[in-house]
Amino acid sequence: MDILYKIFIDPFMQMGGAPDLLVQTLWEGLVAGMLYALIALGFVLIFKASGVFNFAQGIMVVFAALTLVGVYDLLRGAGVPSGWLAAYLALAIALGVMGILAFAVERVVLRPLVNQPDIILFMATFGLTYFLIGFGEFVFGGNPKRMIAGELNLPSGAVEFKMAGGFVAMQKIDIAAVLIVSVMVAGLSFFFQRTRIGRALRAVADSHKAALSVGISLEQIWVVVWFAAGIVALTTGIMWGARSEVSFSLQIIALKALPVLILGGFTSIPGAIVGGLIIGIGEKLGEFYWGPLLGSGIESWLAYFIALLFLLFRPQGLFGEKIIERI
Amino acid sequence: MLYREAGQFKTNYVDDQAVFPIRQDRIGIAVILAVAFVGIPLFGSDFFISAVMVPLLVFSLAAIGLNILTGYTGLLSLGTGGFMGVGAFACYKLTTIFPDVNIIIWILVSGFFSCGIGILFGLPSLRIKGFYLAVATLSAQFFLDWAFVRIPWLVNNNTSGAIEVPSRYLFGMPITGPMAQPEVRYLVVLSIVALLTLIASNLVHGRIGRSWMAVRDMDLAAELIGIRLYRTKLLAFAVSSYYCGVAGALMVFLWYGSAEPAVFGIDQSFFILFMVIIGGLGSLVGSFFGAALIYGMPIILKAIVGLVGLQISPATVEHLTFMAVGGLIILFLIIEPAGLARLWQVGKQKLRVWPFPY
Amino acid sequence: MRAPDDSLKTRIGDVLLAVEDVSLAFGGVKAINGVSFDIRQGEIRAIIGPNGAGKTSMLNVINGFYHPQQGRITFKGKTRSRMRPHEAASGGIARTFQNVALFRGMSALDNIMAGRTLKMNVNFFWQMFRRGPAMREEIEHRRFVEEIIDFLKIQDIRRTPVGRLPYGLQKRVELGRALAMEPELLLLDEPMAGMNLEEKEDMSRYILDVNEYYGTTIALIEHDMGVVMDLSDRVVVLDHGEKIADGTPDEVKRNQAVIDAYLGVAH
Amino acid sequence: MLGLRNIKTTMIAAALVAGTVATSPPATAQESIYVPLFTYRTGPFSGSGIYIAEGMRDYLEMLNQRDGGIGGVKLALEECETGYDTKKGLECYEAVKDKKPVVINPWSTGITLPLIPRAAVDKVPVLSMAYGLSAAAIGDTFPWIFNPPATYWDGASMILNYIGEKEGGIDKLKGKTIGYIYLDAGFGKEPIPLLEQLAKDYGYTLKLYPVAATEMQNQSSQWLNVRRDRPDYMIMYGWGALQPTAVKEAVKINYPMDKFVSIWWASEDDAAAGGPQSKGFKVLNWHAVGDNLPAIADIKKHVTDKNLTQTDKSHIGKVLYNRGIYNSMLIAEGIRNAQKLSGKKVITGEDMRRGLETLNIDAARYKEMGLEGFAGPVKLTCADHNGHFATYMQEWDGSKYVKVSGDLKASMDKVSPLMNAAAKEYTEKAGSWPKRTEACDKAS
Repeated sequence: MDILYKIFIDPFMQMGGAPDLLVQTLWEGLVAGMLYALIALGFVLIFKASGVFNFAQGIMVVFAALTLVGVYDLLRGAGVPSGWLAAYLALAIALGVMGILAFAVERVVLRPLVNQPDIILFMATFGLTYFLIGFGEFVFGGNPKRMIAGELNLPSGAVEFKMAGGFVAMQKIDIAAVLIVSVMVAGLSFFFQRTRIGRALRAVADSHKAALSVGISLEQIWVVVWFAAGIVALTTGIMWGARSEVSFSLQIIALKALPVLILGGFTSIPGAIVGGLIIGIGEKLGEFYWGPLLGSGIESWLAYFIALLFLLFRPQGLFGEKIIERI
Repeated sequence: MLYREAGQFKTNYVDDQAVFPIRQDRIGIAVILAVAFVGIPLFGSDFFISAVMVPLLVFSLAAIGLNILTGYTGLLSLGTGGFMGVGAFACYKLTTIFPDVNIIIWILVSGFFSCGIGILFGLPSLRIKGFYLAVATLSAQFFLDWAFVRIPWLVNNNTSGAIEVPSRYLFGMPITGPMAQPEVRYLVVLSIVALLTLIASNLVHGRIGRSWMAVRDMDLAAELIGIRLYRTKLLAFAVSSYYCGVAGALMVFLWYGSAEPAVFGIDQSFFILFMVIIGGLGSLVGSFFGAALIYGMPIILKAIVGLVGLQISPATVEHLTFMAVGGLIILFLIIEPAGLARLWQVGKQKLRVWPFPY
Repeated sequence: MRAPDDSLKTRIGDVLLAVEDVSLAFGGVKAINGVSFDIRQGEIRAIIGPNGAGKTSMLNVINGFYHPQQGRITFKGKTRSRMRPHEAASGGIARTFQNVALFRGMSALDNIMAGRTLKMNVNFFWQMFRRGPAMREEIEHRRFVEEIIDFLKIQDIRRTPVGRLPYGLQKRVELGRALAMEPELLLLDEPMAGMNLEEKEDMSRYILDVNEYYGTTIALIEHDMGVVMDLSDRVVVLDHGEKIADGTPDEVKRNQAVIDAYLGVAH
Repeated sequence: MLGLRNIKTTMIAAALVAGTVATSPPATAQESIYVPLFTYRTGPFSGSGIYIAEGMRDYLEMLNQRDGGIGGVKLALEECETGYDTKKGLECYEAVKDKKPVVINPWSTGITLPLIPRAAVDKVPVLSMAYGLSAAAIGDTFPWIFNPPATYWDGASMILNYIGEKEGGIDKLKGKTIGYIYLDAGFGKEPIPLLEQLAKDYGYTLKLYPVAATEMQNQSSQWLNVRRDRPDYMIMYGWGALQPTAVKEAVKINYPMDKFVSIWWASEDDAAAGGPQSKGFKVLNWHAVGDNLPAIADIKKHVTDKNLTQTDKSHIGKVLYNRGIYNSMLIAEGIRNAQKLSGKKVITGEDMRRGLETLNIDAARYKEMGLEGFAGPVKLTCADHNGHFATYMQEWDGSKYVKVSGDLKASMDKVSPLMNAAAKEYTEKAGSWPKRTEACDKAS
């Protein structure tokens, strides 16, 4: 009976007893969820347009952030005064590097592997992951780096407000993250729905042959989506880097995007956001209110379990269409 | 000219159904076994035996396990590390509870525990396919990671939180623990790996293997010729996790000697997966090639750097290794998506018709 | 090409399989709507109709891959509301597919051997050692499979992975795999699609031989009307998921609804 | 136990006689002492590992350049990259084993554990400086393992004593809540039995906040829990990315930083991660920070200025860089001691073991080495391979660490029983653990 009480009653008593903590937990979940969603968004972009499940998205996040801070250090070394100028220059260069990466990936990895089964392309992105880890450490060193959030004029500090005898603190950087993610999602949705190249991307997603027949170049499209995923990765890297630091262990967190994708479906941009929020909020609530029952730390697998449970009831994900198997 | 099967006619189906129908292949296998069982223990240095051969065999076994699941049955798994861990922890519990039973028996039995866990996490595989299933196995990986750390009973409440391998003997000779000679450990590992490889080979060449591959290639058609998908997939999970479990137990007991739970992390799962990809999905010999390449390449790279006397820091070598492994994965996928095993076959085919191109 | 009428009477027996009032829908789209027909022991039964008529869906219902929302299926005297794939297979229904559904990574021999799976039952233990009963069983079934290989004249491609075979041969291997199941009812989904005339003639010969020598009941979907008329004993015509005709080839040929459906007259 | 090795020797000999080329270890022509350094400049923990690797190497390299080695014998230094990965660490061990290393520094608890039983067999002492298995401090049981100057249990006890001191007496801990945030692995879990024991003895409430290695950069839940439980003090046992993230999160929830105390692994970067608000963050330490010592000046003069290293000059004098120096200082003194004891110039692992066991570094010796005031005296004995020496508390002032306490001692009456029990348990579980046969030298 005691255990039933602890599972079904006590957590809700706690929520009611300290609403400020509940709100804070929800907020933390929202922020984490948005950041998971951002990583998932990178996956979705590439999957939508090229059918490639890009495992390297996680390392692209680290690589992009590392490039940003690494270039910033180099610029300072070269005599550019530290501050916003060097930071924005570094940002521009990092964007350029992500562009080159997209181009190189298309040339070296995707083009020779075109028409191979999905699984082969998926595994090629494993190769890319390893290569980027080695390359990133080789060029910028393996030591964790501080994100240049202040120099990029990202806000610091927190907004606090009183609530029911306690307080809720929202980090300005988190608020900025939520805003930026929202803007990016809106922008990407607009891009896919309203612009010519966006529609072309959707055409490619539906059928490569169809896209070719109306004169859309696959190569260009791939470069564009990988570059877009690179921008998303850079944004993720800045945001998550500002929360902790820029280091290679970030890529494990990127795996959290997988359950998000499962929930949201592999091709849906809004799905990534909703999935991210469910996972983010779910795991924070789970860890905070139910985690102590299992000795805490359940956050490391809770997200995957939520996704797994979900899959058993809806194998096609939240927004995916029911697949009718034909033979 | 040597590698030619002309003149070797099969007069009955027993011969024709043999795993190695060509005489030269059989001779080759015999030579390899002779070198492995006699040559290496006699002439290999300690470094070669303990730091090259033992790990290689252990990884090959794990790769065979994963290959049965991913290569033969087409079920992508990212939980290999976790399943290896189950085997290792089971073996530790068994040998500390029943210290008098020979450790080799426990190593072989420990696989059944990992088998059980494998079946449990394989249960969703009927409804879930492809990448989705990979996420299900990822949940196994992270859950098991957590459980290994969080359940102190698994390590007998050791303050170090790690498996501390006790000394165990076979015919009065220590085979685990610090006193065990590398050659002895190597021969034990080799015997187990050889036996399990033989069994795997028998399984994949018979009805069970055909069912696995049928499910992999076209699950709907497989179902319609009477193959029960669920049973077949679960059997693949069971056999695969058994192999991984035994590999895990071997790794800790005959190689590491002591292991923290972190050893069975997600990195281990990826590491084994790379071996399977590079070696060749759906090939047993490929599992050995893959293990040799992925595990051996960094060692060779280091050795080259040492030999040439290049003034490169070890860290740089490490970075280059990462780049090389990544680059090689991509390169192999481009050259031959079916992996080293396919290259090997092509090579043999070329040899068979040599000196003619076809 | 067809055997004379008197043999037809002795050859064809009782109803082997009957579908009654079967309806199948995906979401809101009706694929099959209240269709009934039967297949008699030993006959060659054709299912024809324009594209999207629900022919393949019908076969999928028969071997349990699709589950109809309504209707009954009677197979070998047992009536049920739906088949299960495994039940169908063990009951003796084999199948080939419109787009060849072979196990591409396996050799032709292994593909056909896979068709014997249901007949093989030596346990895991012996399989591990590939000795004793396991080996005896393997050899016994290999013999049976070799007969099929001889029958289909594909001896030389035994060891070739089927993915690398030309289309016509793939179709033949697929037929071999279905035959390996020793089926009582063989469902062929467009066995001659994409073949040239010579290949079609070969395939027709095989179908007739299977029917005659093994006494296997055959239900086939085919677009080539000439082939259908030559091969089949009775024809059922589907259009937009509904049955519009059922009878001997001659009767069907003269049916106005069939002519309309094929010529595209508006309903 | 005859067996294979003898047969093998015979076979190799036979093969040589027969004139066949056989594999033989490369002969070491030059007279030198081989000191392998296991380092990790890559991998998830490289943030801490790089500093240590640099400090460790630079100090020994400086001895080579300035003094021509130790006792006139050059040190053959070789780094082996472990990436903090047990698998690679073991590969490193096998690779260096045949080259007769005098000491192994695993620099990872995961690598230390498998080496503990092997050390006695392979006759190579293992120096796991303030990490690894705490119970290995008992020299009678673990003659080949050395872990000075303090164990993780000592650290926990010292932190509590410090807190007690601040509160005005250890009895003031009664009724307090103490939170413990840690890396959810062997290292982080080790102090828990002690903390729980002391919770009973001192009457405080212990709250645990484990952080999985995969979640190091995602700690908001743990710190929400901290906010709910409102512990009076927080203790941290972290490594790698865990530490800066924890400091940031602590700042985020407005946790009073002067009540946030870490074990000795937190670096300047970790403290700085929290920005100006992380002022007051406390870390244990046992040696000086900064580059204001003659020996470090020598490092600059003989090593870094001559570009004999890849050290980033801004790292010199940082906590973990100096930690590396300390580690190498122990090695160098061990070698010097061993040379004295054995009378040999080129010592073996066995000599090194004796040298470390009789290590005695007092203030005068520190001065001789050019490290005056660098750290407290170190004196090891056969029974005690750790020393349980005092440490001090340093506080982050926003730009550097400042010493804020006197000597902190561990309460050995609390630590010893646990340690003895752990050592006993370890040997019991090992099946057959050899009794100490190594003779005990008089301190030199």
